[in-house]
Amino acid sequence: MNSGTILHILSAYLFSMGLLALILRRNTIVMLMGIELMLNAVNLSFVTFARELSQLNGQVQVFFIITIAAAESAVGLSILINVYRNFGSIKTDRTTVLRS
Amino acid sequence: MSQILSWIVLLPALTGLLILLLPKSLEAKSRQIAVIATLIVAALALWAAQAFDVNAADPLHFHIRTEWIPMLGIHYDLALDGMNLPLVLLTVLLTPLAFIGTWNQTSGDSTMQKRMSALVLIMETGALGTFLAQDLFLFYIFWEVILLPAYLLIGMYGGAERMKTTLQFFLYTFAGSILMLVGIAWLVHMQSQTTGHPDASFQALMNLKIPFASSQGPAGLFSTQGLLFAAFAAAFFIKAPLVPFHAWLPSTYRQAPTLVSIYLAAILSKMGTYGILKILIPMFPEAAHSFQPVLMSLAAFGIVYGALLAIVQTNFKTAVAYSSLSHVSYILLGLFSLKAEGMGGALLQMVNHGIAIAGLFMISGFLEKRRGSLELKDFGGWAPQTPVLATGFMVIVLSTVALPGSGGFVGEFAILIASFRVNGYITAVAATGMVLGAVYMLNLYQKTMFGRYVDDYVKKVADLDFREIFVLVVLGIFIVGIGITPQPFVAPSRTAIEDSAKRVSPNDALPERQAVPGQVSR
Amino acid sequence: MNLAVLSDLPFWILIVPLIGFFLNGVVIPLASGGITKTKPMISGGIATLAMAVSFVLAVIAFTRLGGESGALQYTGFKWIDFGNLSVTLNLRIDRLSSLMTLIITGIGTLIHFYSISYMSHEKGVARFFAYLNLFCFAMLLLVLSDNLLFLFFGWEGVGLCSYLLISYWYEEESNADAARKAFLVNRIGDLGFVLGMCLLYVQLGTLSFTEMMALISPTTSVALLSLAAVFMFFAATGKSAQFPLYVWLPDAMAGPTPVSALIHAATMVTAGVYLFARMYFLFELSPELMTVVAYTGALTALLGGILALAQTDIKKVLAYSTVSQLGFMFLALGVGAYQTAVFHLMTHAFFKALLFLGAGSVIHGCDGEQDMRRMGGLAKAMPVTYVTMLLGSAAIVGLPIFSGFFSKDEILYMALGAPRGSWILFGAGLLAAFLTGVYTMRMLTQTFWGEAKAGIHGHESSWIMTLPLIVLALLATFGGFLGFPHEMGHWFGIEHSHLLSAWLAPVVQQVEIVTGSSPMPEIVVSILAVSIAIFGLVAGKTFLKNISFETSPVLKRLFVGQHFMDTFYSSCIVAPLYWISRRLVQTFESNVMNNIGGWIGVGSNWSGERLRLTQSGDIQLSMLSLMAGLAFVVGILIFWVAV
Amino acid sequence: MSFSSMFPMNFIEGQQWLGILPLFCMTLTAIATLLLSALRHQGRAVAFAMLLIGSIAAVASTVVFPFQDTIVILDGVLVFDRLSQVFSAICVLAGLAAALMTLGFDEREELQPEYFTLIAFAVVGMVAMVSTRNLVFFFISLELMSLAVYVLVSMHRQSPMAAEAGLKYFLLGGAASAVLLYGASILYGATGSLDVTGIREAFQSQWNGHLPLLPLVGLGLFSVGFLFKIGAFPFHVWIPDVYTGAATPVTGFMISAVKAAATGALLRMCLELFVGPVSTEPTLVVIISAITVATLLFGSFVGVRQTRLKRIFAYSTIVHTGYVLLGFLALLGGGEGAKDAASSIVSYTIFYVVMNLGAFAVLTMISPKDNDDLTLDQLTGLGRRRPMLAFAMSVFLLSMAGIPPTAGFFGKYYLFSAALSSGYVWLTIVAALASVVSAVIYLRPMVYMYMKESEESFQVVPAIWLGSNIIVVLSLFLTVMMGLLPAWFSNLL
Repeated sequence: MNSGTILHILSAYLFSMGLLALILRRNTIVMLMGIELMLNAVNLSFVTFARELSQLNGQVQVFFIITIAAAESAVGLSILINVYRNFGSIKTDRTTVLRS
Repeated sequence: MSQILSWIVLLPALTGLLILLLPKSLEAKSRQIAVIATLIVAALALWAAQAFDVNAADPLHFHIRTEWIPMLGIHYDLALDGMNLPLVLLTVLLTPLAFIGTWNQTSGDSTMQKRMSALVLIMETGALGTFLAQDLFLFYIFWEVILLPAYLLIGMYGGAERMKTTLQFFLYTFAGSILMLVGIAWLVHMQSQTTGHPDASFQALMNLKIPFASSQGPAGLFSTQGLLFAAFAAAFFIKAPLVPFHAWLPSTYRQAPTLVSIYLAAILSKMGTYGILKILIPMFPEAAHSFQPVLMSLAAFGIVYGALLAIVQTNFKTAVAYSSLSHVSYILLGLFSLKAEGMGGALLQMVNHGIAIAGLFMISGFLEKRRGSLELKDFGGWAPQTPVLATGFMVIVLSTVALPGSGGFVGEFAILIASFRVNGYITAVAATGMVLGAVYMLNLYQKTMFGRYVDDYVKKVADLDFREIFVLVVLGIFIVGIGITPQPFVAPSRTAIEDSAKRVSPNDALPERQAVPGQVSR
Repeated sequence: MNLAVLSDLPFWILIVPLIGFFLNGVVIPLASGGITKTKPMISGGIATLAMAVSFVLAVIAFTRLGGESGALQYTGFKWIDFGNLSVTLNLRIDRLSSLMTLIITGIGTLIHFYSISYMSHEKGVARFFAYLNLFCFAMLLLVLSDNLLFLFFGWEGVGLCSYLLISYWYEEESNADAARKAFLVNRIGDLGFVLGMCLLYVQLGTLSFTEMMALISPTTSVALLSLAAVFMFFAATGKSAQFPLYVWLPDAMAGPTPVSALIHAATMVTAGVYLFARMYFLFELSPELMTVVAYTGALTALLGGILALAQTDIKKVLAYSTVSQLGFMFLALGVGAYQTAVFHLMTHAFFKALLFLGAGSVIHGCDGEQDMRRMGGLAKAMPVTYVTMLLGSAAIVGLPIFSGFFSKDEILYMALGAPRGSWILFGAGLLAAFLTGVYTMRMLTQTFWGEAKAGIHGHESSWIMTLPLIVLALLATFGGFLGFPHEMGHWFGIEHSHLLSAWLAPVVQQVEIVTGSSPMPEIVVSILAVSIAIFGLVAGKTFLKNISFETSPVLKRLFVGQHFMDTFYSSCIVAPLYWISRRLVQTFESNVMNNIGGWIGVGSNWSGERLRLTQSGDIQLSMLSLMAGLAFVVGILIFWVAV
Repeated sequence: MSFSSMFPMNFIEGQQWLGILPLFCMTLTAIATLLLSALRHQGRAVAFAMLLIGSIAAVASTVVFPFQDTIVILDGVLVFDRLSQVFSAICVLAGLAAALMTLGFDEREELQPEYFTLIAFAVVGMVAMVSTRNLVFFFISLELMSLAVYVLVSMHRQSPMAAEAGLKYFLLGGAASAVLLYGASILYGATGSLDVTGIREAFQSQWNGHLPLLPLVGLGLFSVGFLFKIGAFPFHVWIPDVYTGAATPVTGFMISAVKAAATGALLRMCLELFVGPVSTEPTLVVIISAITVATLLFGSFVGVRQTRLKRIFAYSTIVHTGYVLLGFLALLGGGEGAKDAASSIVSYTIFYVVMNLGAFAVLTMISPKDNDDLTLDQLTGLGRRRPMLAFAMSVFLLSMAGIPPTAGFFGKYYLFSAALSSGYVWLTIVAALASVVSAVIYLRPMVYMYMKESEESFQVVPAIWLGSNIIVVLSLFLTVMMGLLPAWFSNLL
């Protein structure tokens, strides 16, 4: 198994972990981290692919993605604050006003 | 006058929109405006009818054809032809009569009058457009125009169960028509594949060869033509309706206000039968041929079924609704015979049934207004008190039971003859409708008009007023007129229907007719 | 004589009563301000005048026909011409139609005239005369039409008028019921007519009598034409009250008596006989059918006679008597003696109209009483009525020289001597003749003779009513000489003594009885018939005079009010029909059809509800759904590539 | 050192400026509103005015300089053609309309003036989204749009519903974006290109159209991101809740502009990737067919049961997604139907945006203060009290149900027609039957407006806001005009 394959598997593993965090955890902060994890897994994937293809192109994309991820966390945290203000909690099992 | 058909079609709807915009102070006049508009339309249509030339080289009279959606080959395409002439006249004559005949029943709330008049006028546009359209897509548009006003009218001004009923009505008819829409899209696509440029006009589509698996039964149904047939049939059979598709009918006819019942039964159901005559049979001849036994059996079954159910109804309007089911099945039997005389008889029967059922629903309106109920147990012994009503009712009953000399007989006779040429057994079953029809109609008549009155209200019942008499007299004149001299009423449609029948049943003639020796002269 | 009227005689004969109908139905009510305010003298006068004019025209037509065997034609209009269906309205007076026209307009005029007085106490009498005129129009159309379709117009038209007139006093529920029954039973027959007509048209491509006649002889498919004949016979049993469809006729007596006289005795009920005479060429295709017809006729004659015995209502006696006499006619038709049937039709029209009008006069004189048990001794109070009724009775019983004698003897002779005849038919005919004697005598005895009962003091009717009685009595007495038997004619040295036969010969077939082929000569048949009729009279006078059928339950069940046929129909046809209909309403229609929408609704509600649970709003569940979708997409892709 | 050497902008030249104009206008607007909305007085009005001017300028630029051919900037990072122009215009106008219908509502509900800024930023993202071939740039613009919309949803600060909706949208949307991006990376790995054109060439040259697993999975993950944004089953889960929780005009913005942008981007991707010589993978067709059927049935059946108006529209939009997917299927079917399919999708999107904007303008006006989660009961008697408003609402509802002569009918007809041309007979029949069921969704509000007796009279006094009224009237006019003369609106491509 060459290093590329291992990295791909790692990237997929990280991605899945991020997804699982979203599914399994009710703490919104952890879920936010899950999303970040997924994005980082993608970063890893990009870098690995770029390396395999011997291109610079893919590696550069990571910078954009990191920026977006940062913006996303910022927005996400502000949303969390808003939720906390309204519900007094950031657990998703407490945010239930919309359920019909 | 080249745009006369546009005027005929659009004037009612435009008037309807105008009425909707009337200020509160003028609302009370809305019915007058509506009647005047419908009378103008009737006058225009009659003028067009008298200019109709049976022997003209171009069968399409007053043809208007303008591009509408060129991408899909859709045209604004109206023309008066032999097939739609009788139905157009039926519509334009019945609409003012329906207004006049139900005049007293819509009194009261002026907003209600306004809305009812406007929506009925829009329905008239829908009906006239459906009949006059020479473009399949345009046909569909007008077909759907009807749906919404009917839905609103029943829902707003119907009986106690109006909301459930109107939803059911809408869903049934919409389900049918949406399948037709798919069929139209498919048909137009096939047409454009074949010729390279799309054209949704009837003439273009008629020339299309649609593949059909010639074997009987399911294989035929799942071929292209079979599926298309089914798509169009869904719309027409539900609207007409043919028996297993009739579930919406009884409650709808019963719950709808009288004016709307008249419109639904007299005109809207004719849209379905007209569709069968104009589109379903000539466009899908092989499929029609292949399904003929099933369809004729269903129609015959419908005749008996509707009649049996009408016999035991305890409500006047429901009984009339089932009687309509039975009679529409006669029309369908004639259409499915695929013979010229059967289809011609069916066309004539559409007119007859329109007149008779309008009369019956008007009578039901008269009764309801005077008694406040339509349960048969509340009636009895009206004839001495209301001789004019009794007479008018009798004339309509006679047409309904297809007594010779009334319009009803002519159509039924032609239908039975044609049907007999296809299948004697089915015809024998269908003909029992003659007896059963008499049973329920005479029951209805007797339970309302004859016998002793149930309580003293009869003493206070007033006979028909001038408007009501006028309406019944006009209907009566048509009933008897068609019954005695039907030829002028069927002559315009003869060529069109015979051509159409040739598409389905080529080489169709009674062989023995050649053997008849020369007409015995005086 | 170049009047337009005379050149289009058939048309005018037909149309004058229609004008009368229009005047009475529309103009007069409008002019007098409501139908209830119409006067009997005016309405009746107009109606009678219309009939009289029609009668005069009919006589002219009759004279025009004269010696030649041709026909007066009136070419009407193309009724319908569509596809393969083409029918023209033509009228045609040939010798048969001419005879029928004379009967209808002649007797019609008398009865209209009679009604002026009979109905004088009614309110809104214009309605009555309008219906009566309309009836005559329809009946004339029936006999004048040169094709089957317009015959059917008349056929149904008379049915309608019968309905309207039976229910004339519609305030009584029972009258309305009787009218409806009449109409519906006739409709059942008409079903046969329509199917027969369809079959004929599909087979022959025409409905004109002359064309059909020309086509039928060389035709190939006899089986289907015979089937058409069966349908036609079925139609005739309805209209002419034959077994098993006779049940409506007794109930039809609910109408005013002149109606019974005109419609339910003289004219409408004989339409079936006319149909047979008109279309003998069709019926003769199927000898088996004709045998059935003959036996049906015999059975009906017997049944009518038996049931007439037990009636207490004077009109019902006459009604069953009519059933019985119509049975005679069908017996004649069945054996192929079409002319004889028409002959009896004519004499029956005379004497039965007379008897009904006489009965009407009695009822009128007794202020509406119809129950014979409450009458008696009316002979003195109503001398003219009495005498004319006596003459009518003599005719119906068949005493020599009276009209019934000639026609009934001829039927009996034919029943025995014709190729399709048999001893059974002959015996049944004799028995029916005997019964005729019995019930006639019972009726006379109970009504006119004996002691006057309390409360009923008859009074003689006005001349308006008695004049028609007298005229009809003359006809009933001497009308039979039109059919003076050949055999007896020879004794007097008259060549064509049977004038009617000679008249009808060109248009109506008659079975020939080869001399010597009959088991007994006509004179013996006559003597036998007369003696058995007299025996019947005696029996009626002595034994049956005061037997009350009401007291014995068995007799009552058997005789009174035809219970068994009515019960049969109501329990075997009407009840199941209603049962099926109710079941359909309760089960299929309400549970299935009305609920299709409901089921769809319930289904969509159910599934909507279940699906909505997946939509709980929980973020984790939503994520799961997202991942499930992802897994689905990737899974399918992997599966697809792997497989 | 000159300006041009400091900022080497010569990679954009000549006509390319024209192409970038709408994007440019909207970006400027976004920044300007951001700055100006901070003004203490009249911040809202000024921000709106800026947005109005910027939007009009952006739309005007597309109308004044219509493109016949494609303008490519930076190797396809930005692509301007007729398609991007049409969708840019739709998105800009929908954003403007959402802003217009907020006038009045925002004062009553005390929305921040940044509202307009966020709309402007979202629109920038949309315009970029429909004008790119580059996968990562697509992701960036998608996020630009999404982030703005997340905030818009949560913006109704006093409302817990809005907060919850924002959270939900954010979490689910973030996950979906990540999946999409992962798909992009796999595609990149498989083909060595981030540009759709390059990917397509790789598909052709390397595998001759028959793709192995890796690019297929990449495509699959990428489409999942799209399917999430347009709300196809089972990726629709966010729609009902988010649409309910957001303030009514925001829902109107999402249902029209966001949906249109996602549709436009998807249309571009499909056209660039598949149409032409590259035959579509049958696997994808199967998957999308299944998703289409599921979406149609789910949306219709569950929608029928709803009693809250915004949820009703949420399920309605799911059904409409099903129809659009039908159009995409026709597109993927290739052949001669593809061209028609593309134009039918465009027409449908336009019709759909117009009628939804109209409906939400009405909803905005009748929404009660502080709780704009209207129930059906509250509609009772509207037909009598506000006949014109009820009439307009009815027209929009009927248009969504696809009853002629309204825009929605033609939209549906075009899609059916396209699907039939590509041979999807049975799918079309399913779609037709689903539209019967979904008709109930639209008829129920009418039942309440016109047919129910109002025992307790209609509680909410409809506000009369100029902006919303303008939108209602315009939408009404357009809905009917599109129904009567659809040809005018369907030849934009």
